[in-house]
Amino acid sequence: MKKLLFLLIAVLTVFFLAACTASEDAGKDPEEKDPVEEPGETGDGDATDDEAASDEKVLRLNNSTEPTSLDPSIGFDAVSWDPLNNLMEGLTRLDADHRAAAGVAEDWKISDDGLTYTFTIRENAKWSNGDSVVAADFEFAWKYMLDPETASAAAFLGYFIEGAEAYNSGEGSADDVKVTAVDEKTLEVVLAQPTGFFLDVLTNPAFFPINHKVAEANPDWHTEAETFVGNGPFKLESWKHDEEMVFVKNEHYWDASAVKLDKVHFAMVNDTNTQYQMFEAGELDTAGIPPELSDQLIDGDNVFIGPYGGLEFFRFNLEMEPFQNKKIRQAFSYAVNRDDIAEFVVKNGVEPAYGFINPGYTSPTGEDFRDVNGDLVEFDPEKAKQLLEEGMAEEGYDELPPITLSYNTSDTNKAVAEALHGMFNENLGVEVTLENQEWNVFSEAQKALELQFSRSSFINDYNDPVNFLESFITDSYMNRTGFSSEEYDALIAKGKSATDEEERWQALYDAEKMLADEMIAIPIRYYNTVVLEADGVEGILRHPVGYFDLKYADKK
Amino acid sequence: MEKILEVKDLHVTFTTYGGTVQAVRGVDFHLNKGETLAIVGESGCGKSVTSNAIMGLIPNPPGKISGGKILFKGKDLTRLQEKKMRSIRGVDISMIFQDPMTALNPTLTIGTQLMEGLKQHRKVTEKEAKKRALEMMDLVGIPNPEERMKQYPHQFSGGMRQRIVIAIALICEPELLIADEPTTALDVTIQAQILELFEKIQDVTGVSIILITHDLGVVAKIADRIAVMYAGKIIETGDKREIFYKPQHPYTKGLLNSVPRLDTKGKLKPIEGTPPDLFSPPKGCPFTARCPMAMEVCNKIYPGSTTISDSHSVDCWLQDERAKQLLATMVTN
Amino acid sequence: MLKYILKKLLIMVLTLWIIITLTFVLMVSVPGSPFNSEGNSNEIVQQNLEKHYNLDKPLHVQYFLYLKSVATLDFGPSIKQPNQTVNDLLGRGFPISAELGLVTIIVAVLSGIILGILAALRHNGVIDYLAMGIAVLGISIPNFILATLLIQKLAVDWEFFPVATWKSPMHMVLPVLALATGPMAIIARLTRSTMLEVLTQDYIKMARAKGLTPWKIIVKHALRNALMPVITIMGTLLAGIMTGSFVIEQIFAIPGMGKYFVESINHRDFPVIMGTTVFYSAFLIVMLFLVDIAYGILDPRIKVTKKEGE
Amino acid sequence: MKPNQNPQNYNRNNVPDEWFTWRKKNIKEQELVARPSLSYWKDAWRRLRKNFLAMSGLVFLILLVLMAIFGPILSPYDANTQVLSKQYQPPSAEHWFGTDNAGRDVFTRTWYGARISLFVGFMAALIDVTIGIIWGGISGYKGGRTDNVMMRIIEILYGIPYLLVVILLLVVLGPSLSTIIIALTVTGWVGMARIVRGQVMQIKNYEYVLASKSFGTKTPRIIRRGLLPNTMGPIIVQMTLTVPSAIFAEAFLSFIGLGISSPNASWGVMANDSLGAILSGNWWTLFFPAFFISFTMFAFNVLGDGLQDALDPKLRK
Repeated sequence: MKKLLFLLIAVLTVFFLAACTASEDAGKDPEEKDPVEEPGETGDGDATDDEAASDEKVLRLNNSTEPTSLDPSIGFDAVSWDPLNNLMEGLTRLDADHRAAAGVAEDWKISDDGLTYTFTIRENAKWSNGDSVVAADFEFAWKYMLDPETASAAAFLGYFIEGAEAYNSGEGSADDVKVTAVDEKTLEVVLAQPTGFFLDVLTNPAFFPINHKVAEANPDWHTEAETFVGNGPFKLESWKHDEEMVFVKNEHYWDASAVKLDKVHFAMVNDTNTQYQMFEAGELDTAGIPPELSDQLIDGDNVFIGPYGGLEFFRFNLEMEPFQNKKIRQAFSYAVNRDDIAEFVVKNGVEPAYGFINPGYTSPTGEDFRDVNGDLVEFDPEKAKQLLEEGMAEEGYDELPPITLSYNTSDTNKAVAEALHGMFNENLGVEVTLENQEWNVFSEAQKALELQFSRSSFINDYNDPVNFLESFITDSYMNRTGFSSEEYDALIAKGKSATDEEERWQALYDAEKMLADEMIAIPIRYYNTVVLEADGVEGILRHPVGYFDLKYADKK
Repeated sequence: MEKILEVKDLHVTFTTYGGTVQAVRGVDFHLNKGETLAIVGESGCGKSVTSNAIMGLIPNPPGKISGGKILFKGKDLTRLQEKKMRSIRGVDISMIFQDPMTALNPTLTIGTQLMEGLKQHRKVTEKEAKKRALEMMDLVGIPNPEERMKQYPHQFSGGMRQRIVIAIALICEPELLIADEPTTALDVTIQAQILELFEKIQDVTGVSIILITHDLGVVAKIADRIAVMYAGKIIETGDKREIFYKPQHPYTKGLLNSVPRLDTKGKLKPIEGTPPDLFSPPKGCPFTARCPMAMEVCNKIYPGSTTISDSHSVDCWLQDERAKQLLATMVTN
Repeated sequence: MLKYILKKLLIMVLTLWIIITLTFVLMVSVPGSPFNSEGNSNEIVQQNLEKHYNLDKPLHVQYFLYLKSVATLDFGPSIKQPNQTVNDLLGRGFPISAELGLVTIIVAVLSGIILGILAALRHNGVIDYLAMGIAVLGISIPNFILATLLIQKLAVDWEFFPVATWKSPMHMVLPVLALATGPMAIIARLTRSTMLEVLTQDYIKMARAKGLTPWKIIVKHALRNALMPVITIMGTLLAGIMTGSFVIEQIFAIPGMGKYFVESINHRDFPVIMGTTVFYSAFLIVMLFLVDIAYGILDPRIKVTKKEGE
Repeated sequence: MKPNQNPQNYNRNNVPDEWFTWRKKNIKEQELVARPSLSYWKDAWRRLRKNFLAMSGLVFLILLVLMAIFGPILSPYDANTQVLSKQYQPPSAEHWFGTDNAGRDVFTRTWYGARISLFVGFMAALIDVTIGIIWGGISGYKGGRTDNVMMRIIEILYGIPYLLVVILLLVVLGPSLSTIIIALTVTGWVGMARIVRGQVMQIKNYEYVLASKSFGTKTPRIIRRGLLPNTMGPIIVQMTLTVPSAIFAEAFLSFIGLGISSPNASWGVMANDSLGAILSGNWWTLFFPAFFISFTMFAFNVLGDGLQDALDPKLRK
């Protein structure tokens, strides 16, 4: 009997140990594995390599989950718009340099006051069912998006257009929205204010056209592969909900000759470890890196690292003690070692954020926004302590009121919060309480200004610094700090609609500096895109702002 | 007379958490063809273990036949392999259990349980099996057998169930039937019916019966010979008359005195005390502690068997000449 | 009998109604709305969304709308996946979960019963300890660890099976293994303990006294009675496993309905919460009812008590 | 008949004559001869002690509790202090169980985790037992209409998807240790109540209960003195299963992101946080919490099995 117990202990131990240790080398060279993999092992006949019988170029990607919707107005998230960006095309499309270039529109004219845009649609722009893409398709799509009945979550992006906000809020009518199909191939748009980055905004899938003939005949055209009609580089061949989407090259696409891939499979694997294991086993061509493997994998040749337009930051609630005090807020910011967080906590090659606007926005003078404004925050424990003392003196505190740092539940958020907990403790001598909440509860509370100090993230919707900065104007839905400053509001108004680009950018520079000085939120790090790519995968465009593009992708 | 069963120096032990229990410690007896032997004794004295040993039903582990022989028609059952033993169980030797309420599987019909033994041992068709089963039910006195066969045990009364159990035991026409307290769990009126049934069966089939019981009334009614068991040993055997009228062992006497009889005058005399612990049985006579006539020798050495008559023998020091002298002096005093 | 079934049905409907009401109360008392996506948003947009899904209506109206949707078995579209109705989701997810669940149950029950019997027959022997060791090991490892381990060893390192997704019978092996160990262990232990009890019963002795073979005794006499408690837990087990396991479906990327339970709550996808709850509860209640009936079939004593009860 | 083959071969005539004298009745001796009778609990304990596996489980659990109390003292490190530059250090003389993703000492964290996991387990079991005994006891003892209503309520609770209740509760109440315990027990007591009810119903018809009823003993006293002690066996066994399953359920909750608040960590949270170790090879981050979850589960189960054998009056010899 004793033997048996020991046997059990031994088995249990060996089981764990073998499983854990044997995979120490597992992460190192996944690409070495791919070529030696037995044919047919992946199940699909159209496996991977050159030896495979068919010459079809098939890319196997992971979309992580079922798209919310492939209706461009409804699917307001990356899992919908990533695939959609390859099934459809708007008037403009981001090029390899992440700039808005001609898409379905081959040309456009902008009036001198910056308000009226006249687009000319390509003669050879076709839908995947052979119909010609016409101006009316855009007018239909945009008005459909703005229709309050549609309840599009993306509708606010259309508010740049004259009459759009009124229509969407139920006060105006569709006819007052200034989008007009002048003729079959000419579309005229009048904006509410001059908007220097409007062409960038148009690359967003919310502004994709909808084949109005198809949509009028069948409002549910976008729910199944059989009825789906797109105008992008690929068309939807099959769609097993919650399981897999298969794209094939769209021969009706105006630039079909540029498309190299024959097929794209989108799996829907929502587990970080599993998708990596599938990549390792050769079942996927790209994969994300599980944080624990970051150290082993990040320097490999097969890793794509690119910027991603977004910021992780922590908001102060200016209406709650002690954060009504600017010096105390600044003290907290000085206590954060952003380099450590980026290097040891978040990993995966992310950049620490010393400002609010991520690098990658080129000013009219050709400089990067970030370089012009420089580092606006820094790590300085001495100064942090000093500011905290000053701030406490100003407020007459003997002891700092208790501070709760809230974050929405996720592994990475937790790690960052724990790191901050340690840093505040060490550098300020402040013991903050950590509190995690499920996303919905969290965001509701943050919106209602019920959280004292809370984690936030911002992902750009379009390619302009104002996108982030305007969040903090008075009464903005995205503000969530209690911050209100007429000066700041004025700067943003200017930053949105000044027709002179340099003047507009200056306003934005000033606005960011003001945010940093007021320190209404602590920037932590910028987002980035890190992807493992199997051998031979190339040409996938991943934009800092916008959705990924397989138009030029190839697999050798 | 032909001896159908001979048990020689049988030892059975059980290994439990508390230690080794010597449940049967050298039991000898035999059974003649066509007769009924009653094994009597208090509960826990090893009666049931003995009968289970004959059936080869000692659960191993924890139980074990640690010595002795069980000769059934000359064959030593303790040496038989399980497979061989199975072909004897139910066919040559059958057994009836104490509680008819639990001896039948609640989830199977009476018919199924009746016929399965037959189907196991004899090559019979469904029809033949059924016919035989009906005969048996008729024999044990169950009305409407055809219908009753389709019913489940819970639909029968205790007495009826015991009849069925008997029918099951007899269906393969065994030569030896072991009845382990067959009437204990039944009402007195039903008891009488079942005992009559035993007599009837023996008349009809000529089966030999070992009757295990603590009820001397039952013994008086149907036993030919009696073996009295105490603490894992048979301390006295003899035919019915001898045991009832000329009991030799103080335990046997005590047993008889504790049975209420119409002719008993005065109070009942129960045996004081409890049987010894079989984890560590005493060296000498196990009854010493409770024996009204215990001598020093009783506690030290187990008495050998003394033959009183051809059929009657007893294990008691009182049979020793010196004890008889002691007794005589006591009487004269 | 008909009266009994009708009475039972009435109670089932009542139970379901109470569950729906409880769920609704819990659901609306949870803070958050379905439209708190992590992206940027706007107040007007939020109002439009709420109106679209009737969430601006008073609570009692919403409650009756849900009751109506339950009564008509039409839960409407999911909020998270507006292209899909709740019925679509369940209709798609359930067969997959049920397939996985059934295979798992079969594996678990067969192996569990065999292990349990072996253990009981060799009570306190080496086989007993080994079988129970396996069983306890099975319930000792959290299944998210087991699943990840299985993938890493059997799929990635040794390449015996595909890693994940739901395409071929080969894809089923690992999730079934990961999912079956727990129930297998429970069944094995249950079978063992009831088997041990049954084996001491007189009717088993009686069967042995009849000279039946051990095989016949086990199968015909012991097992049938020993399985009663197993059947009792079968209802819950079946309902639980056939309606999907969140962990296993998440890790193996199986498009079953397990994830709807968790994700619908995370997304505050009210119609899906309602749909899955009603579906699951109804399924469970029916399963328990079937267990009742199976009990009656296996144990003839039960019927009588019910007849008497009427 | 054959002569008795007594192990001591003796010749009857060799027996000394002086032994043939009457023996004094010695009641005491007789009592001594009889097997010592043990109380129910003593007897159970005696049998449990003979069960090696169960005893190993018990010893392991006692050690575990001791380590949960004193373990952190043995280590110079604080459970929550991060040394980011020292992350993922394998076990060494310095860090016996290595360090985790934030450079925290896994050894210290494991015992802090033990406190939390065991606390969750024991509290859940305690609450289950309390409610279960009251509910099941009343339901089983009263019977009739009361029983009917109470059982119907249990049936309804049974029908609600457990996961749904747990998640909704966690979301409503916010994640904390007490919420998790509430979530685990809100439907968990049902099983216990059923067991108690079954036991009580069975025992209340036993003669000794009927007897005390006929003497006019008050109901609470009958429940307390007559019924409960005799239902304790199955209840204790069920408890030994509830503790580890609560620990397990807590681990599952941490998998779906509803574990306890940082920076504290239960074993479940630790295991879930380091699930990637299977891929990365930092085995110690996963192995220790997982090992202790598994072994605690194992220990409770073998102990439960042992108790079941020990407490079952039917198996008494």
